[in-house]
Amino acid sequence: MSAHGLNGRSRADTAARIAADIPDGSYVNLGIGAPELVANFVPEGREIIFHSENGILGMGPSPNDNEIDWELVNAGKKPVTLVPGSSLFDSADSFGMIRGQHLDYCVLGAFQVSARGDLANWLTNADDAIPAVGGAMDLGAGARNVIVFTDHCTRSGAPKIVDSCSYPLTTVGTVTAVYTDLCVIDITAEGLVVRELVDGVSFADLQNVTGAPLTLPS
Amino acid sequence: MSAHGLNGRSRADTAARIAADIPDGSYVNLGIGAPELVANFVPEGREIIFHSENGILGMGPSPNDNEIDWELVNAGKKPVTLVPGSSLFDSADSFGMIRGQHLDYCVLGAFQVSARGDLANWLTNADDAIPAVGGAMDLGAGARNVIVFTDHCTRSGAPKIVDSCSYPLTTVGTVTAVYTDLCVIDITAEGLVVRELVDGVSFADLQNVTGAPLTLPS
Amino acid sequence: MVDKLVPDIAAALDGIPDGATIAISGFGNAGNPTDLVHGLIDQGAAGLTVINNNAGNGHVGLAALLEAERVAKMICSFPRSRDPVVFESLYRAGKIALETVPQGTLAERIRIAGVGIGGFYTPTSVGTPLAEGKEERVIDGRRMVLETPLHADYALIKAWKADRWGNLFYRRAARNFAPMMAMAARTTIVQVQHIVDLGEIEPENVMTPGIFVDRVVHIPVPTDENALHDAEQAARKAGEKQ
Amino acid sequence: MVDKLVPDIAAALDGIPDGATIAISGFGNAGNPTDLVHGLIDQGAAGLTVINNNAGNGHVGLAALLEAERVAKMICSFPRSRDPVVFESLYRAGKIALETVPQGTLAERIRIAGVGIGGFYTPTSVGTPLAEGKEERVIDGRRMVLETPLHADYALIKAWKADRWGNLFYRRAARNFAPMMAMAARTTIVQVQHIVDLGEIEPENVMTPGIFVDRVVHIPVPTDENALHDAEQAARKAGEKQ
Repeated sequence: MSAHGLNGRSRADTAARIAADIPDGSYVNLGIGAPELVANFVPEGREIIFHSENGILGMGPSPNDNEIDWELVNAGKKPVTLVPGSSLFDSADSFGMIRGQHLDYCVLGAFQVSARGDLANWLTNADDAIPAVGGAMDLGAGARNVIVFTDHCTRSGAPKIVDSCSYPLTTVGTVTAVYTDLCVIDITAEGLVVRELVDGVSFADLQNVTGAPLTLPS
Repeated sequence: MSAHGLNGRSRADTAARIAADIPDGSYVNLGIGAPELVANFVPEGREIIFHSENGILGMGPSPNDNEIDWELVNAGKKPVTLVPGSSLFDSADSFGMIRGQHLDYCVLGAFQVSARGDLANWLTNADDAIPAVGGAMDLGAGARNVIVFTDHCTRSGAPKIVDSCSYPLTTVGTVTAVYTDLCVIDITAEGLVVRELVDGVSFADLQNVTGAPLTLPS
Repeated sequence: MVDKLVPDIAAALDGIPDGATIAISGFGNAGNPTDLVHGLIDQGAAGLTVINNNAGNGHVGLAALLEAERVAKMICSFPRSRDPVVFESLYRAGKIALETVPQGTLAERIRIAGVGIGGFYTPTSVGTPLAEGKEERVIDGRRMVLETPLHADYALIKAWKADRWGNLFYRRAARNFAPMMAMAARTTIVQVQHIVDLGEIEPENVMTPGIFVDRVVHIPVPTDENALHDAEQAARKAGEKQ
Repeated sequence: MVDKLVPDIAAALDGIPDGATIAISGFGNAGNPTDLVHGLIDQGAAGLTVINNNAGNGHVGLAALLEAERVAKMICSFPRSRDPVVFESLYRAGKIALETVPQGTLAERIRIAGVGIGGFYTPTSVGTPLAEGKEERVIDGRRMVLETPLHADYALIKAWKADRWGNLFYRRAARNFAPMMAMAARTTIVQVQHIVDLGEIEPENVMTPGIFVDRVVHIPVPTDENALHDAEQAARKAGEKQ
């Protein structure tokens, strides 16, 4: 049980839920951290092609210890492998793929997401925070579908889905869906639409721990 | 003897004169037509790397008839060869080399060149002229040294080196030197400076067939 | 499973509507997807805007598409060739529009359409008729004009090797405009001489990653446009003599 | 004869003045020219502006250059790492300036410096603190900001193979920023694991054509920055225990 007091699913289950929604043949970038879990849950029979913004398409799982190649790392600088059919390219081409809207999905973490799809995930308001953005703004602005994978609330129980982000923005209005331990929410022109609730959580429960108005699909 | 009535050198000799001025190790693009002759006169011992704007660096001479490969052509769409050390790339990268001022020299033909280094070499003023520019504007704007290789006068004897071009411009103020059947002229901040005259042609002769004021080096 | 191979040219060109913008790669014979272009004549789409470095040669390939009056507008750097009769006569008859773009600007305009950039400033064409009407500014002391992206609905390109993911390898000077066109087009259609297994093109040597490719058709022996042109000219001359 | 090989690191780095802007390639260990960076500490230039995706890790490589207080300004996308202590303490002490640039914008700003483009419009960073002060316009319905070229006086890069003309081949994910940095720098300096004969890198597979390269130094066994970091950390811990 988390700070919100509700009985949510595990991160692994949320990752699996995201993976279930990504169609066969998609080109997908997974952000560093929890989003990387999604790769572990690609349903049988689907071919998903993973992109890493440092210049890899067709990224495979982590290598065995005796197969580590430090010239083959992912965006988190950890060693990875290649699958047959992979390609390698420079950073300008890699971000060309991103900015040019060729990626079907990116999955990113979030500090906050707003009701209109603004994302804040790179910088806190702490006085001594050092601005480090990496590829987050490019991914958030460029992928066709920007999925946020996050706990529904912060560790102290504050909502992460809010009317308006209080943290500095990463992108404006580009998030398409949010997958949390409690629900799946689509961000539409009409606002936040709850597509799914996890078992045992009611709409009222969810609204209670969410900082912006929710609706159910019409 | 040409329309200007003076005893100039042959195109081959002008090409050789240009080649003599291109230092060892230069990256050079030769325009279609007469400029291509320059490649035949690289002095012994110099390694000049020829660029073709359709995506070749390290272009070699024409192939023998039995070695023609129509996937390996130059900017004039004629079959060429590669020398050891050559590289191949796409048109964006190729024109990146040009626009980014990485080429040491380009050699272009001209309808007209002005005293301030404007070049007109792509379009006449004929009513039915079809505008076809190819890579001329990119080369003229991008190469570090833009050499014009031209007959000193038109077939009808009109000067091609003029105060101001009457034909539509290719580039503004970028020509660095002009090599003709009669002379070598540097285009400087002070105007047209005659670096060399061919044997038997006087400065007065040259001024007589030139449409802009000439000076001698100070 | 990702499988971009289609059985034949008709399947490769399926759905191209009238009025589409088609980017066609190639520079001379190198990288020229002549079989797809001929297929497009059979396919029937008309009122097309075509992006190519040139505007056809003789009466074959792109020139044949033009001659069939399927093209409303050409965007190219050099609408001239050894034998430019088809384009020139259409142009002089007012039957085709022309946008002339410097070759490097053409390549970069296509590239930025593919990489999501909205415009760029370039020194090329400054002070010339091709800069007329374009926004100009001085950057680091150099006059520059603003150029805009050149998107395409379809790209028709030719490659040497492809796998089922659509990864491409081009031979020799066949690359030219193809990588940018593959990025800039909503649907990229490739004719390829060799279909290879996944992984057979070394990852480092993939020139166009499959993400930019939609349909691949295997044409092991592509039409040689130069040879076809020569044969066509010989036949024409023989006809004149009779 | 074109021969870009130089005998050693000192020759490779000769002439780098105080105040120079240095682009350093690499992403994690991949393509990281650690030996050149260590050489730059020995070489002595100070007051540098460094362009790199990150801002150093631990006390080795770029972090060591920072720790030697040779760098006045970092331009990077992500000044954080497993062990960011050096950059963070300098930054918090006001001893180093920082320009944070989104990673794709960083790559493209370096690229356009190399290809003679004066600026480009991108949707990345619109509406965020990193767009503050930047010209904004709406292009095809999308908000975009203007980004400028990022030139360098020197680039330090690492490649797998090079020939005497400076043609380069990078292995696996080592390519990252290197091709753009090689284009954007006035002088490009490469440490390379294998020197090969002209023509040994297939012309199609050359990733950085030699025209962009000035000096090549053969470092057959490059410093492994991860291993060095781990060893350095172990030694530090052992020291603390004594």
